[in-house]
Amino acid sequence: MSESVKRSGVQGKLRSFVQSFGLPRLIIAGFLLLLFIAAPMVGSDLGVQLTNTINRFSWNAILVLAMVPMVHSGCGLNFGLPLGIISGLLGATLSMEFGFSGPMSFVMAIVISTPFAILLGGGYGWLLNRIKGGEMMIATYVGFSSVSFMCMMWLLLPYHSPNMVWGLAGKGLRTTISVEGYYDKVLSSFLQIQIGTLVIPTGALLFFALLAFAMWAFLLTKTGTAMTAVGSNPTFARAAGIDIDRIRMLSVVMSTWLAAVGILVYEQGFGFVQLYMAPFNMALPAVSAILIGGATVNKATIMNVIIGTFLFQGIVTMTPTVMNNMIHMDMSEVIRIIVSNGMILYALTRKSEASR
Amino acid sequence: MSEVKEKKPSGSRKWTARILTLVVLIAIAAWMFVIGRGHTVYFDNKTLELENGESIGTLQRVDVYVNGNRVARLAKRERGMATWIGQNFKMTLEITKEKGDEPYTQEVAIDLPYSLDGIVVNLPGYLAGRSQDEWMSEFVPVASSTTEEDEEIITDEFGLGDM
Amino acid sequence: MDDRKAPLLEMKNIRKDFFGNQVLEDINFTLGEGKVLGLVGENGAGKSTLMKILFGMDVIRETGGYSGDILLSGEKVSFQTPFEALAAGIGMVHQEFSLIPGFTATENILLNREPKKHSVLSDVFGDRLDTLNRDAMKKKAGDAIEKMGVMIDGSMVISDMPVGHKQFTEIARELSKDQLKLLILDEPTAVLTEHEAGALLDSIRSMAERGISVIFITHRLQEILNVCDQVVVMRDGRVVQDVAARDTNVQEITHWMVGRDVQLSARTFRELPSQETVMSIERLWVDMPGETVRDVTLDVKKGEILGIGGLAGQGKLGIPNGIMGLYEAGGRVTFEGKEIPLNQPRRCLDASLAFVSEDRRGVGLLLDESLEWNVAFPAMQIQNKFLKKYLGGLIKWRDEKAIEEVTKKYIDELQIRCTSSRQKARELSGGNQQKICLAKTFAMEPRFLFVSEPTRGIDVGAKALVLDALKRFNRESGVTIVMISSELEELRQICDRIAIVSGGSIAGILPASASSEQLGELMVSQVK
Amino acid sequence: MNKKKFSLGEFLRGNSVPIMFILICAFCIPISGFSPTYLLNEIITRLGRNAFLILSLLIPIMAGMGLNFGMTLGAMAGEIALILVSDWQIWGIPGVVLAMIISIPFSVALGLLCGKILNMAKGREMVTSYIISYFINGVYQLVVLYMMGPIIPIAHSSIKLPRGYGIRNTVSLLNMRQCLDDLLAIRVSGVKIPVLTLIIIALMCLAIVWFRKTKLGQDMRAVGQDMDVARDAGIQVERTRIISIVISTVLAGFGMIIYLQNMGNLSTYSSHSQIGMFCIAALLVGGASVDKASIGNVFLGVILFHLMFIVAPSAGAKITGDSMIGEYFRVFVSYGVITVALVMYETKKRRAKQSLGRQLEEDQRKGEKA
Repeated sequence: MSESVKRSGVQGKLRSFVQSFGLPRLIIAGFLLLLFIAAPMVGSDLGVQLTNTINRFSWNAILVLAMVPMVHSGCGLNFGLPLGIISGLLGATLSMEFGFSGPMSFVMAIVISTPFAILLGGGYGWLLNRIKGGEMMIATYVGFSSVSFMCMMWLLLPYHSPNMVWGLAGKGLRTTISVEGYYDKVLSSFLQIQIGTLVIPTGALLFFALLAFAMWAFLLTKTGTAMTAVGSNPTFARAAGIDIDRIRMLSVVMSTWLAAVGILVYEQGFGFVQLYMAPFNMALPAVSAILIGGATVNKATIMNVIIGTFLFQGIVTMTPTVMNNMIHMDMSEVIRIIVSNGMILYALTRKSEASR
Repeated sequence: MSEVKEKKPSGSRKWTARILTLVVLIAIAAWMFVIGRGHTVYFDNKTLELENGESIGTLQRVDVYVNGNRVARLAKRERGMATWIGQNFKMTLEITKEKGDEPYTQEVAIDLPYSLDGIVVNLPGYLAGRSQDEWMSEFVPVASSTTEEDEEIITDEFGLGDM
Repeated sequence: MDDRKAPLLEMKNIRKDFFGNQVLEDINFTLGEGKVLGLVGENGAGKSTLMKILFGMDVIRETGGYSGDILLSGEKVSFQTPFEALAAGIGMVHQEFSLIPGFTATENILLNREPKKHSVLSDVFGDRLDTLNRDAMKKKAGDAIEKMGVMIDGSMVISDMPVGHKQFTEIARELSKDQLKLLILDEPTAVLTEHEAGALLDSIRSMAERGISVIFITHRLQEILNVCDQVVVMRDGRVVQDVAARDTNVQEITHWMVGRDVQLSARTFRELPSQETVMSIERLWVDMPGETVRDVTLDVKKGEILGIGGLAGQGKLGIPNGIMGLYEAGGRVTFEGKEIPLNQPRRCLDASLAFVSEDRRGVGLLLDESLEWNVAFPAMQIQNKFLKKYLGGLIKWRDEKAIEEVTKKYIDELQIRCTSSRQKARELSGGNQQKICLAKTFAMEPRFLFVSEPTRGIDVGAKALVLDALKRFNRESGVTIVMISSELEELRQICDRIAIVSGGSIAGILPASASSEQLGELMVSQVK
Repeated sequence: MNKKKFSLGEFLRGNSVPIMFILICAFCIPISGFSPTYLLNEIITRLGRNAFLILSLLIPIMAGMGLNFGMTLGAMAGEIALILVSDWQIWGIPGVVLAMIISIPFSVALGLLCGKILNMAKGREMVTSYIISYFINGVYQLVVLYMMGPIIPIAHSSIKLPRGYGIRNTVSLLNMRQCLDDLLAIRVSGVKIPVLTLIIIALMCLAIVWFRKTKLGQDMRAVGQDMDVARDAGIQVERTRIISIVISTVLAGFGMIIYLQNMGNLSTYSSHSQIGMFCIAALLVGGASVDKASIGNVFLGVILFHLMFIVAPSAGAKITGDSMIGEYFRVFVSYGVITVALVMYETKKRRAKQSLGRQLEEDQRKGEKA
């Protein structure tokens, strides 16, 4: 008898676990697990696969982390991420233009991108405060227009560094610029650990951990608490004397700055600065990653960021190789599109969120 | 007009109307299938070697007119091409048999087989009045290896070309 | 009149409870054809619930239905949806407008009942592809407007209309239904000017002459006497009087409306603790939709419990919401000698004012957060309580332990039923949510407290506890409390003085020992 | 209160986007150095090419569902139909008609799906329909890239990828190229006028005008303005909304076929990805807003937007000496105009709320004085 009670208890627990974790998330996690199991069987080295996944995790995690503040303050998912990315790109290119090199160029890139992030984030926040309720759609298009505006600027701004401009014309930035000699792998190679084929980019992971810890700590402070409350019930927050617009603005600036740092970390791992239309579609992967991690339109935690980035990047890196080896068909791109956008759709149509 | 009674179409009438519409749509689609089938017709002015060893010689010059436009001017051993929608292919030939002859015109109507995309017509054979399977053959395209440039993965880049 | 003919509407022993809370008991009345019945009663007397039952609204079915019989022309009916009620010839004009703003009056009058012309495509795609017959629409709407007897322009777009015309459009919509036999008007004159209201009363009479019966709900008692054949007075879910209109007068009706078997004997009245004015409100106006405050001047004495009562929509809720900065307001408010700037919630809270909102779920709580957060949040934000300081005050973290302690303390003190202090506020019952709202304000230790409708929608046990807690808070901590409530009885139970709001301003202030009749008269004195 | 009074400020504010575009065009045209005949020719070609697609956006706007970014679904349905038809080698006008008929079931299915999802996301239809278009794009790629060949028979290697399955990046529609445009086409002093296409567009406009007069059209307007009131009046709100999306998707499918027959080839994986954005931008340039759009907006929009599109690169090149500047400029303007329109819509909503408050306050003031 006691056994049956126990079993039903376990079952109930399982059900509540599935409910809290979310069915789509479970399917994705199961799929990834399957890929990991299948990888050695189809003859690809698990160590290399894991290294790839961890590497990509370290490049992308901060971009996903950038979603957190705006979700907390009730601004929804930050589809306007490209704006922050642009600040980061400005920081990167200016740091190179001013002739910094090595790790210093990375530090300077962050330093230079900060005022841009504050400025652009401030304007963006001001706009979002005027259009409460329609944030997500407008954020998307603010991102798009700013990217296309910067396309003109990359051509027109007076950059001169021969490493960056078109060789023939002597002006106008190239579409991709190598960061070799600047901050290539500056974080990834720091304290790097190698076990067989498995390589862990300790420095990059530590950097993410630092920012994630800072975010966690911030959410514990008085202002952080206020931010969560603004997202949870703006009227309540207002009745408790909180300046909602100020808090929202702060969250937007934070998100923008994190995106700027995020793209710099991405570049140090990836090895190239990508300009022009490249930032265009960087928001959607980050958005779907955090949703896969268990966040909703108005709730997100650091844990969501870590789980989501890992699952998402795991699928992105594993599917091409495993699928290719298994059925000789590279369906990874299509799977990525369907999974990531399906996840966003799922989050947008959840009843509980639709109430607000 | 002023005293329009509210007429509710009865269920059966509604369904007949719907089925009728569907049938009409399908009928149009089927009709389009028939009348819209496109063919590429190639015409050779080449010597036709028959199975029994016979051969029919080429013509000096043939001008081919389809829908009033000249689509080809064939000297010996040349091939021309025209596209045609439907199965009743019509063309006008302006033929010069031997060098120095006065050209004469001939209206030609050929029933194209529905299943073939490309059809080769040997003009000397046709004009000699041989049976259809002797002067008509299927055009088999040589596997084109020129367009290998695709197979890149699709992203959402901005179509900066003409829109 | 044929006596053997069954009356148009007969209600027999209607009873209804919401989760054990009896709101209607043994309602009986009849209404003849072509008669006008005036239905009066305080808010919460059960008028709207009764009409909802009659009209077959979803909320009744969802909460377990009702018992008793409704007879329409002698036949028993029980409507499952409003559409069934409409089909049976009952029309209702609700308090809120149900009109499409960009449509003309004609389009609204015939909304979803437009005369149509058949078109070929509708055979295929269904009759929704019939085209509208504009001429017939115009004629039909014109007929309805004529029937009503008040001229409105059928081609005018609703959003350009004055409020009164919108109301008339709604009535015309009901009149345009051929089967209409009974029309329910729920406070139709509340938004009308005097002139328009007069026109409406005339049109009610002319409808009655055409054989349409009308149930007319209003707080303006004189209107009832002018237009009705019969007056039904409700109180606490019962019909207390059912008389012919010509046999009564305003005073009598008021008496019936508010008069109760008062058990005030147990209550002892105290002297005002102090004559010192702690807050004075001068010429306050508040733009709160549905609760507009027009001109309120009021002094609050130190240490007292002041009750503010009045009928719904008269502006009593606007007073605290306006002062606390939740709705736009103007005027002058001074607290302890210092002027408090309006429209800035933070300044009020800094001045040690606090507010328990009537809108628990919307304003009062973070529904998706833990009880701990709910209790500690305002105190943390405004008074820097429950914070731990690190690095010499540079970083201030939430002190989770202190928060848990204070939450547990209030859970015990107010007997809040919950599984733990980390439970989400959404999962609690209404009464317990209300207690959390109180705990939240108590945690701020204010010197002055506004409490708005503290007992609305909660069960009797919780009600007593909440009132008790307020009283204790007042007595023990010396906090001045202003309590706004629609329930006079409750105000009389714990308040020292009661101010009655009517028509957006204070109609009068009486001691709590004043009789219900006195208060009731004030309530309807300036109803607009 | 008196709305009849004409005010210049009001007019300028209400039409700021078209006026801005007229100014841009007026500035760029002389610099670009194109001849009027060339411009006129281009404009008329693009009018015939795009107008039908843009018309498909009108009905969801009427039903209050905002700009239908999901029109891309219809475009994809049209493309699938075209791929099939070109594999079956049905050419010319019969091919176009057949493709239209074949696209209907695909469009209806996708429209139903889209409508259902949008009903689950009331209040954020636009961002949801935008994501749906991405999501279905993934499904489309799955079908076209992997299922066409092994599952859906494709006979001709000319449209198949060399690997044996999947469709090539471009499918030639040479055999139906401009077949609608050329039939009945007339030339007026060097300007080709595709009469048949224009007649089809005109018929579509008439159909929309007629549709507004139907019961369904009336219901859509009602639902668009106030869902609750419409529901209380007995209108099936959800169903009506789904129907509006289905109609829009089917029309977008037709529009895409008309568009592609003019282009003469189909970029299998990118033709549809931008089309929604361009159509929406054009409609907004014509002075439409998220909740209000007319047929006039469509035509004004096509003309102004494409005029800008034609002249911007050349004008940009002349000014800066770099041809890419103009390209990027027109991209920027397309996105910018959508951003501006969305922002104006949201602020207008907010202003409407506030002005209601102002009105009440005014009344009170009057009351206080009285």
